Amino acid sequence: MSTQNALSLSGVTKNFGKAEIIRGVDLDIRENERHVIIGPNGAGKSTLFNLISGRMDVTAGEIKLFGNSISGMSPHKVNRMGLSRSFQVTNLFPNMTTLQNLKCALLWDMKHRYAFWKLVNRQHAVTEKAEQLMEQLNLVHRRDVPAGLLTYAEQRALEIGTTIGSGAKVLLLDEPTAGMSRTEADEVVELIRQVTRDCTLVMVEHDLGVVFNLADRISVLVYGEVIACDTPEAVRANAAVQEAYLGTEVH
Amino acid sequence: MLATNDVHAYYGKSHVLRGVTMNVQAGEIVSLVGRNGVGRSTLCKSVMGLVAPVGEVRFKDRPINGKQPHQIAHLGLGYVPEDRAIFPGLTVIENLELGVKKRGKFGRWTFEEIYKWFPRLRERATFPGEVLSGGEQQMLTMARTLMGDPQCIIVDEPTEGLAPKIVQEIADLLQQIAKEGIAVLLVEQKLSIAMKISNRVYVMGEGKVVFDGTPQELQDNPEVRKEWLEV
Amino acid sequence: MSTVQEERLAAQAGGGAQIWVRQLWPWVVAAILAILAPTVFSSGHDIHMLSSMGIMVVFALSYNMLLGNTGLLSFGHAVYFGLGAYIAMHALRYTNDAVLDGTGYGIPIELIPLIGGIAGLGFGIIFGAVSTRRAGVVFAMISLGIVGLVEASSLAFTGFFGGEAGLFGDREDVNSLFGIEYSRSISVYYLVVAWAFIAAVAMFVLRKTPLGWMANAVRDNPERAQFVGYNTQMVRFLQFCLSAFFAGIAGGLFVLVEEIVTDEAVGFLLSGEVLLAAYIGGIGFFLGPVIGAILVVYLESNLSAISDAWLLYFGVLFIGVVMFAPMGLVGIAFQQWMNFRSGGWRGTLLARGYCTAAALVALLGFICIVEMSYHYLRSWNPSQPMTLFITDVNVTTATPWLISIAIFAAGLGALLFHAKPMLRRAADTAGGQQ
Amino acid sequence: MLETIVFSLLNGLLYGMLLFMLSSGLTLIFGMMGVLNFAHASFYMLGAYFAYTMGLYTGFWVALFLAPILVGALGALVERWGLRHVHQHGHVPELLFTFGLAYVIEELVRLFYGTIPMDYRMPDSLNFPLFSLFGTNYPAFRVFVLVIAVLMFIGLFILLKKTRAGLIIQGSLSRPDMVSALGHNVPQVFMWVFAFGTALAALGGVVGGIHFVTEPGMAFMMGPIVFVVVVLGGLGSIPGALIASMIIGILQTFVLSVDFSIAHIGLWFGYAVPPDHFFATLFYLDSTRIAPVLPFLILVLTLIFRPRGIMGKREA
Repeated sequence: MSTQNALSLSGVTKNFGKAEIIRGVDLDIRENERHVIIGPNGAGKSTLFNLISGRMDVTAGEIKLFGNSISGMSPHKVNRMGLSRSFQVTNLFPNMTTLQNLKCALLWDMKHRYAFWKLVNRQHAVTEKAEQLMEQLNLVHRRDVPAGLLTYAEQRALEIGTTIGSGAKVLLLDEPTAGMSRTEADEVVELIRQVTRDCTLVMVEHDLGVVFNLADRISVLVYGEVIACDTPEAVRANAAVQEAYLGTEVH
Repeated sequence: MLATNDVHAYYGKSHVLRGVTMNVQAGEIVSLVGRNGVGRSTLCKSVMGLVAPVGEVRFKDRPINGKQPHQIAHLGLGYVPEDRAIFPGLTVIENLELGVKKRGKFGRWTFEEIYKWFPRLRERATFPGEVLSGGEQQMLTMARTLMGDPQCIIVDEPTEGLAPKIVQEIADLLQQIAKEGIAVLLVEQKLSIAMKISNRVYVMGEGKVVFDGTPQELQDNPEVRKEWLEV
Repeated sequence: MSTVQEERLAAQAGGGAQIWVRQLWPWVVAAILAILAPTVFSSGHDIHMLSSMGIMVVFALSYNMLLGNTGLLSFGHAVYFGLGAYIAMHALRYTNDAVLDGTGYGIPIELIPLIGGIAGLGFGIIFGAVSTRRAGVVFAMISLGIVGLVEASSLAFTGFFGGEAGLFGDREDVNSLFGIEYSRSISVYYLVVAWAFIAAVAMFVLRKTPLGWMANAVRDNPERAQFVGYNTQMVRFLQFCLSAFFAGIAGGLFVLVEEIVTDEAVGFLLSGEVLLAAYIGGIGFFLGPVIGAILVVYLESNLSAISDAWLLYFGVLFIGVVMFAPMGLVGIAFQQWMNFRSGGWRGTLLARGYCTAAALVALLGFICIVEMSYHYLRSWNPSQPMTLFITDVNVTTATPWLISIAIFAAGLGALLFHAKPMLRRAADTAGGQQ
Repeated sequence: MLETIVFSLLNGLLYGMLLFMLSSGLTLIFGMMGVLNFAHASFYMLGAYFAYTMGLYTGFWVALFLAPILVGALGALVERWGLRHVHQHGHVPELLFTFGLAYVIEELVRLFYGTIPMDYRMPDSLNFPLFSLFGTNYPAFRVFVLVIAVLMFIGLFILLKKTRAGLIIQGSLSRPDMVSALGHNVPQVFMWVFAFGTALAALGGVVGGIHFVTEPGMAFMMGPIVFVVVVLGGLGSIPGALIASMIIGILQTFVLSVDFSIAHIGLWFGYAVPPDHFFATLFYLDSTRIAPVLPFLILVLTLIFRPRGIMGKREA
């Protein structure tokens, strides 16, 4: 595993009016690692994702992707630099079919861009790759169903598919198992494990079972600050984490 | 006091609630716990009429599904939403005033009484809502709902993103409110708080209630905790 | 929505040749209809109407590239039509002068619409750059501002716009690529048809390109579109420019058909008209704006001769579509067709017929009331009998009013309180049996 | 010169006040319901026509009160049976609905009154010169219009800031869902605001119909300019609408009354633009011809550079 930093945050701060949501986060995420951010609700995990992916502007601090600053960049530019994200609330093109959703995710990366002189359906490479993805996601039988009509778990899988489809080297997944039972969640985790074999994964997760199972390293975000960042075993043993996060759970 | 029977709800095309049955009695705190995205907030909104529910919702033994939110509020149901929803441009007094349902018609909660319970709000009375801190905004939202003299309040994640000290204050407040004979339906992420102050707990999963019982019973049931809650 | 359907149909069809047949037959039918239309509608007035329809079809389709495909509501699309028309008119006049002086060849008449298109594209780039930075209501208001700006300027800059009288040109003193004489309106009609086909096919194909897909994506979920790498502003801007190009082509055709262009061509009214046409037809379907455009031009040129109240009917029709059928006329037809195919009509045929009949009765009553009102309030001598459908009535007496109101009330009452509940019950029982 | 300036200022103030009467109602409706009501100026027109018709029977003073009430009631009906129904489909159909409504109202006015202007005049009791400036009389009616507009502004301000109804309206501007969860009937509040807004427009019409001309094109004349005012002032902001009305009113009056072109600037520096210059038409363009362009230019520039307007809190 290389030790180059895929993503590095230094002194990242975000205020909403007077409220400080992110209070100076420093975080280095190595290339090809699976990094999970945990923390209680309202700790600012989703906000942190919004800052990294360019959906919101940072108040202070800097975010670097493979050494290049991306703070203040618009989402599509961040995406083109190799970072892609999923959303906590399913965020697809509801009127398009599964296949069409995946094709949309592939178009930019496969250099079709704003072309208006060629037909999408003639780009067999795109279709092929979308079919492959669909197989990986286990959605082949739902090929021509509009995304809005898929079941919740299928939508979540498609959401992950669109995220990896854009050829990103760094993936941000925001609670991919939210609202699922353990069995469903396990399937999704297996899917994530498969599709993130050669890229960097940053994930927000609530389900600690999933977290300890999947993560190379874990960061604990509490009240807008990273209070610990270490291997699962070390985090489990960390007294401050026990106190601030795990300590609030039932023993 | 408040009861739902096989309630379903949809957001657009996705089926969020898949048959929820639960009830809350006067003077007790009942917590809804479960992972993110299982539909706890949607349940609150369905009860309040902000999302159209399918199934039966009863309040004080009268069906209220299909009624408008303001009609439900007038029956004595109060709602403290997750995002707090204070009116940013209005002052604290004006925010509280909007909690009163009819001009000058106060019930158990007058301005004086509210200030006694929430001394911080007295200090901030003429400040616009948007400059309050997160904890103060949460207090204001709860106070504003109390101004409407509800017999039952639905509190959605009141401690989200707040410092531990304020979380404790809010937990104490909820207990005091319940002592006043008000039914409290609490959505809470922090299991320890929910376990400490609730009389009963519902665990939700996949849009349904998958466990109901006292905090002690949940404590003694590791399978449910493992399958539907964290750790 | 329709893209999904088309995809699915294509998927069902299977083999390559079959797909082509399935995709091509509507175009062939349309071409045959367009070519044969002048044999049925052969008067000068009719041919002019058919030409106007062709122009409006192109214009409405170009409008729907914005509203239907990209979700941009514009109140000023006539700007690109009109400015295209003015530039095309200047090109026509230049050609007229060149031919009359014998100094040159000028621009072949067949290519003048293209000049209009390029002009539309140019102005699309200019105005699109400022307006497509935003979507939604802000975009709508900017489009409103731009059309106001251009319409007001058209009266200020008389040199270019020709003031209130407008600009004239003629299609006699021109050259043709194919040596065709365009002084006859029938030849111009076929030129319009040819251009309309080229433009329509181009716009249809555009929907299936990466840009067309992403336009839909940006309409449905701009945020997700950004997170798959697309600049939403750029997508909107490109769609806008292309749409302005086709609007300009329509403007160029307009110049050839009318041989005059005035400030109305860049104004609010025409902008509103194309919006009405596209929306009434149905913005979710490629065919929608085509049907809408044909309907609007037909009503405009024929209903206006029959009834003074045609604009009122038009407005009421529009409000009706907005309130009760947001998917437009083609949308309703498509919905019913799908319903019919999936067997949804079984057992409800009678109730459906009843609903339609009740609605028609109400419509009849409504028309009677409106027509009598117009006669009563607008004619010099209201007591003079007026012809209402088949009978002559005197609107200064109470009887025809009472009868009309009774027809209207009976139709509406039957529809709302009897036919619709009946249809719902019938649908429920039919659905229950399945 | 001073005379021109003073009179332009007075007339601009008057025009601005009339604009304010129209735009205050629209900005309330827009700010609260997010509806860009295309038919707003049509209600202004209805105010003028209703007042004219009633005035024939009751005299001007009664019509001054009755016409706005009647139009307001009509507005309530439109909201209750039209807009509310369309609301669930989203903003675009709402916009289209009011667009169609404007169409239909204009046609109905043509149907009932014809296309020629009405003989709608000021009452005799206001038809006298109030004072004279530079030897020119200033009519009492214009001052009366100013007074009405000022009273309206004060009334609106008190209503919004000092009453409970105003509190509910302000709350609904930001969080209608929460206002309803607190027990206030928000759909009904919307209806009242819509009715109230249209009544204000009608009041503008009652006096505007006299000041300008009462004819079926009057709504179309005013419609776009009202949008300009609302956008420039900032959505939902009454003080913003007032300031924007004044700016537009005075600016347009000035441009109309001053004979000026860009070529004049050159003359100040001793340079005369040659008439055969490529941009000569632009340089010699009379300011009176620019006047109609101005509001739209302001609209576009505002939306591009400051979509919040002067006083608005949020973007359109």
